[in-house]
Amino acid sequence: MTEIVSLRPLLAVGAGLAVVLPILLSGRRPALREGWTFLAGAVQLGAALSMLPAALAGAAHVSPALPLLPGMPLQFRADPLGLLFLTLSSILWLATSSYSVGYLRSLGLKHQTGYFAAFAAAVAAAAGVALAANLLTFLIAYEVLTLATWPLVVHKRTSGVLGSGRSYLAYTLIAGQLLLGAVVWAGTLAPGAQFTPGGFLAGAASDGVLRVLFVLLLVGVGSKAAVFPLHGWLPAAMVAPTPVSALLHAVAVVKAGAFGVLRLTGWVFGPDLMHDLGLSLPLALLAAGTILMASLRALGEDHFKRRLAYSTISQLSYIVLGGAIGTPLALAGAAFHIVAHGFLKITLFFCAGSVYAATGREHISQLGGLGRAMPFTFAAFGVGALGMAGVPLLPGFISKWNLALGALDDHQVWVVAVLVLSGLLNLAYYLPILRVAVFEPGDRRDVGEPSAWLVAPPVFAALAAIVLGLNPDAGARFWSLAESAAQSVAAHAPEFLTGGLP
Amino acid sequence: MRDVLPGLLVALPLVGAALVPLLAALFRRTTRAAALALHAAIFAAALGLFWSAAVAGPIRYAVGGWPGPWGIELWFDGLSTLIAVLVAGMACFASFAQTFGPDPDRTAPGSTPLREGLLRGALLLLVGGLLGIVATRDVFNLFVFLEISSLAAYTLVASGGGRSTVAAFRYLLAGTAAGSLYLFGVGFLYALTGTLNMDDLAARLPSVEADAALTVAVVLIAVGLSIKAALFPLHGWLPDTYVYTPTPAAGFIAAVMAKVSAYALLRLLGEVLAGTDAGAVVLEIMIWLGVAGVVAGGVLAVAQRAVTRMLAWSSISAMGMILIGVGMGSALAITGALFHMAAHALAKGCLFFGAGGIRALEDGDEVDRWAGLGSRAPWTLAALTVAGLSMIGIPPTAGFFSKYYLLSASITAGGPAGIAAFAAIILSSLLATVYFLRVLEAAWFRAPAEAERASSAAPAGPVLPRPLALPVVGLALLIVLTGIFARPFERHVLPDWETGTARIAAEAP
Amino acid sequence: MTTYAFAAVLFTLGIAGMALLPNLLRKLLAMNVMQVAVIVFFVSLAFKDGATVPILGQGGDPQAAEFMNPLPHTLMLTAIVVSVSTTGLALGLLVRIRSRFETLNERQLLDKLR
Amino acid sequence: MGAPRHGGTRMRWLLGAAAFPALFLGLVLGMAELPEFGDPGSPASTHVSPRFIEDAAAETGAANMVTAVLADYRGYDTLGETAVIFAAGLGCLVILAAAGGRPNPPAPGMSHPFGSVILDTATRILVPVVLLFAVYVLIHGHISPGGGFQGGVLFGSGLIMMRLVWGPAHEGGTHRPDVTAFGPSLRGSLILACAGILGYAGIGLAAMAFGGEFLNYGTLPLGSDPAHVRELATLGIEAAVFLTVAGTVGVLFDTISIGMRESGVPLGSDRGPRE
Repeated sequence: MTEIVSLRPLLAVGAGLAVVLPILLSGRRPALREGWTFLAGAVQLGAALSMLPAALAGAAHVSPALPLLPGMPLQFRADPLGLLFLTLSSILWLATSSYSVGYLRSLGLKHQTGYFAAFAAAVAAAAGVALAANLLTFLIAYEVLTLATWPLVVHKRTSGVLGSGRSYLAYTLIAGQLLLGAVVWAGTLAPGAQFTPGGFLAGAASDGVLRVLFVLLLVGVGSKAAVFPLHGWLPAAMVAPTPVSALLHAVAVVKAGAFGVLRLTGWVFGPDLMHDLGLSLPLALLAAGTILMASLRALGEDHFKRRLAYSTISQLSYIVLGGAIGTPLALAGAAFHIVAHGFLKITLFFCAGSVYAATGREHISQLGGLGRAMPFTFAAFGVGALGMAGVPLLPGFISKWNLALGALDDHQVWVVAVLVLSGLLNLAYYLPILRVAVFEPGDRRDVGEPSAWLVAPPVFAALAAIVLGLNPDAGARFWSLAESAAQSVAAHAPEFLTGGLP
Repeated sequence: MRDVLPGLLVALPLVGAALVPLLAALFRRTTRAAALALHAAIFAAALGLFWSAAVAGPIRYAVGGWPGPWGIELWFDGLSTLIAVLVAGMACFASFAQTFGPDPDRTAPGSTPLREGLLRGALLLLVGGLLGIVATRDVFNLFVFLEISSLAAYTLVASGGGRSTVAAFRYLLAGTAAGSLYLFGVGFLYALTGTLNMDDLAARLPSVEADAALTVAVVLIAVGLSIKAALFPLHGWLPDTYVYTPTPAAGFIAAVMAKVSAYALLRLLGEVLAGTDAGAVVLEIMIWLGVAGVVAGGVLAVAQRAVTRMLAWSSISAMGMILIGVGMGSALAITGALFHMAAHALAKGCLFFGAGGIRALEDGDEVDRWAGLGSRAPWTLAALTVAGLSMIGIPPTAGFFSKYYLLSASITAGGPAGIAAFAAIILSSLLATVYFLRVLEAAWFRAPAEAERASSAAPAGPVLPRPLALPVVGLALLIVLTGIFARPFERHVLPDWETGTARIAAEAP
Repeated sequence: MTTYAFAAVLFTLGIAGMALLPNLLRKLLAMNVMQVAVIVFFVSLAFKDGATVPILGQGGDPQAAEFMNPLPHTLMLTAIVVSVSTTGLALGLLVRIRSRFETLNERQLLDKLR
Repeated sequence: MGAPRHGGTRMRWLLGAAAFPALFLGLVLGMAELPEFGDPGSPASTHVSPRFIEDAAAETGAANMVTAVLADYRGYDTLGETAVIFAAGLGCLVILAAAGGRPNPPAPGMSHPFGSVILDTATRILVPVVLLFAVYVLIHGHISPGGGFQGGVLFGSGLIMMRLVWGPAHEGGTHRPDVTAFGPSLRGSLILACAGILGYAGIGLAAMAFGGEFLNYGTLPLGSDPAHVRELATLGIEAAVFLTVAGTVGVLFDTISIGMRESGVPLGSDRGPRE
């Protein structure tokens, strides 16, 4: 892969960081303050799109390396997978920001300045995770992401909320320290620890050492991805304001964890080494278990946002599953699922937030009648729900289809069964929400659509999802990115191209 | 410049230590400007030496014109000048903070120009003692300057009155025992080799055949300096001393004092005595004691309710980490140890200035007193947050990088000691997470209790007076800059160290 | 050897006293004993059979064997001064502690500090 | 204060019973391998020290080799040593005396009645002799045992003698007309001590100004014979040490006596002749 040294990756990562201070300083002028956010989002998106053609042509924009540690610089590289995540997060950041404006104002929440500043820092950190060229840079961005989201999670500042924040930090920071240890270890075994398609650790140490290292790294990134049994913090973190939950799930934290798992399996160890070490199957089983377990938990959950949270746990394990299988199609499906889940889940959260902002209701059983009072919101919700379940013509179908094909390439028939079963479970816990909202009677006096700030984002996200479902390569060319990321990994493992494994 | 700066670096603090009290006694006016100018000059000299040693190689300086081993030599390589810059730089902040009035213990005598001058003189003396230790190439001269720094430190500790005098006395007993043990060890070395010069010692020690005597010498020196460096389990003096010392001095003492002793340990055990069998064994033991200190310090820090006492225990943990690096002795480990000295000095200085000031102004030291400070003084608290994150080891603060080096060194070293060190460092980060985030959470996200708010004299506005706020914010900036831009510094510190040890290894038969 | 051992006895007694005696003033005195031990040790290193004090008489060409080793004496002059200074400061501290807490007994002191 | 350490007393004795014999044994075992006491062939006697014995007079002009090493070869140590003394004085001032910070009363001279006739007379006779002897010890340090430290301590003890008999110059920062004093006030003592350090370091810095290393007296423009120049400079730094030591002894005595008076702790057997 040819490398183009340029400042664009730095621009993409730095845009969010650069506006943190201006946001803090313009706290008394909300319009200016939000202006900074949109400016940074636009800059980030522009930088991401400007790097697209090169990435699809097999080249990559690389930032100048800042030497931090011997052989391990701070460096950003815009490879296809990173660009996929970066583009997604900047689009969704813009959507979330406009939604946040409406949400915070309509609920009159306090600490709005700190909220927007932390939001910008969190998205910048997510961009850093996306473009990290090596494990050290990844780790740095990862830790910054943890800390930047903490104020967002505990935004309400009550003691219960602070307790949830503590549990969030306990999971993510402890995992971060394990990740630190693992990164040091990997850096000692393979100097530089630079993400390489197909992995860089093969032959660097004995099998036993590599297995231990894999477990450490997996715990490090998996806790953010909420892989069972490290998922405990995610439902607890639902105490955050809804736009924050949307950010955590669709853009930044959980998604960064899932992205990290993909990086780990495809770019640190590589499918080859994973198979040789016998790690693929256990990881796939773990992911499948998480998918089913979380779906079952979602069925029994009446709290609207917590049901969405369990859904996220379940959906993100598709990505882990794809990384574990490691065939090109599975990887492409997993990478595309980052995008698909991003658009769909943010739609769902926006809808949940709009309901709360308009009515103050948080539980599914209270939704009766709202479907007719808030037609746009619930139409968008319907799109998201069906997409999650993998209904064709929506993006969730594309990722799951490719995952299934990839699994069959690897002769893992059981995966298809898991996918089908989970799709059914998805329908089982999403459709009742629609049923309650549309068909059950309820008190809908004085209830209507909230302000346009709150309606436009979910509708936009739902429309985008439909477009992506019809043409996954539309706009930001997400499918091409996912495919070329998967091909780059596969290019280093030739036997997978044919799909044949012993 | 290379002919003048070494002399100035050691002479200026002593001149200042006499000049500032003299001015105060003669004119009975504040001596702030004079003291600040002196500290700035010392810092400039240290920086100049650092730069000069980096560009043109280490400097050997024969005080009085008498070359070693007859006279006393000073030695400025990347290592010693780095520590000198650290000490002199922290002293600038401490001198600025000395303008801060209230002592933590209300029984302390009030401030007058004369008393202020005396305290500023004591700080200059402390700096002079520490710089003398850093610069010297003579084992007895090291003892003399160790005692200067100790006496000046006892003075600063006791200046809080009340409880601080008891803490100072206990510190004095421990410090004097440490000095005497060290001096006894020097006596053994002198009896065996007839020399006090470090280079000469390193050259003559390999031909010494008295193993038992040499072992006694190494152990005495190691134990003596380990007491000063607060190596577990010889740390008993540290918590009370750090807690009861008045804030400006505490920021300085907690930041650099134990570290200079760790530097002396590194010089003597890692370089001069490295060729002896006993030295190797002692270094190995030091790793294990460091591991124990890292864990014990962290656990006890979690158990504290008062913020400054928590910081004191976390210092014991940090010193354990530094001594792990000293004990391992590889290039990576030494880098980690040096880096951690710098990172921890900056962070601990920042935190003690901040926590001490808050303790004095809020009239209490418990974590609860910090509730709501974040909205009252966001900038100060942001700075303290950076320092806390550096203590935990969150990138991109300096503390992350030092931990990275030490972890890397542990992995490379391997063996039971390496694995134990690796695990202990990770564990200490987790413990630090627990005890620092507790404070940060209170400061940022908890509202003060209503009763507190009613009694609080200043509900809005800065929490810290400017003499403390400026060092706190300045140090926080330095923590981040050090983390990101330390590679160039490390690049010339290490080669000096490696050629130094290689030279000594080559001279051994 | 006997003189060396004498230093060892003094040093052990001194450091034991510092650790075990209950009264801070006694601890201080024990500390002095410990410091004297080191001084005794160094000065005994300077001794040379058949040599005299290291002060040059009238003229002549001094030979190393004729005079005691002056270096340890010099060092110990410094050590004595250090010891005196430390003791002076410690006494000052004790006066202060005594006036504030009205006791120098370590146990009672710790009780009051609690 | 932290956790109480009471329960540990017995434990401490037990630990001590094990640790201190071990320390003693270790020391003795190590000492057994040292060169024999008085061995003229020991490293200490043959390696570095011969130069101090054989060349000191020619190189530094001092017949007293201890003085040569102290003030010249290892003059930097001695500067540090002077700083240690100064630090003790500074410490006692901070801890005990600088509370009031009010100006000390001017010494009223010898116009008031003294403690008793015998004491008064003895002191009147002794003090001048002691002070004079102090100066002699200072100046003669080159060729006989003596020097700045010894002279300074003698001078300081002369001052203490006067304080003991004629009362302190200073009581808790307040002027008491019924108490008489002679000699420098506390502030004067401090100024003396500071001046000594400045003088010492000043000579060292002057050497640097003339192109030598710090404390390299040989470069001072005091004559053509380097040994003689060094001898003169050595006298200068001995005088500086003398000032610091005398001043600090005064500071230590005054501050500790102030502290004792304030605290009500008996100063010796009684509280002085005037009370």
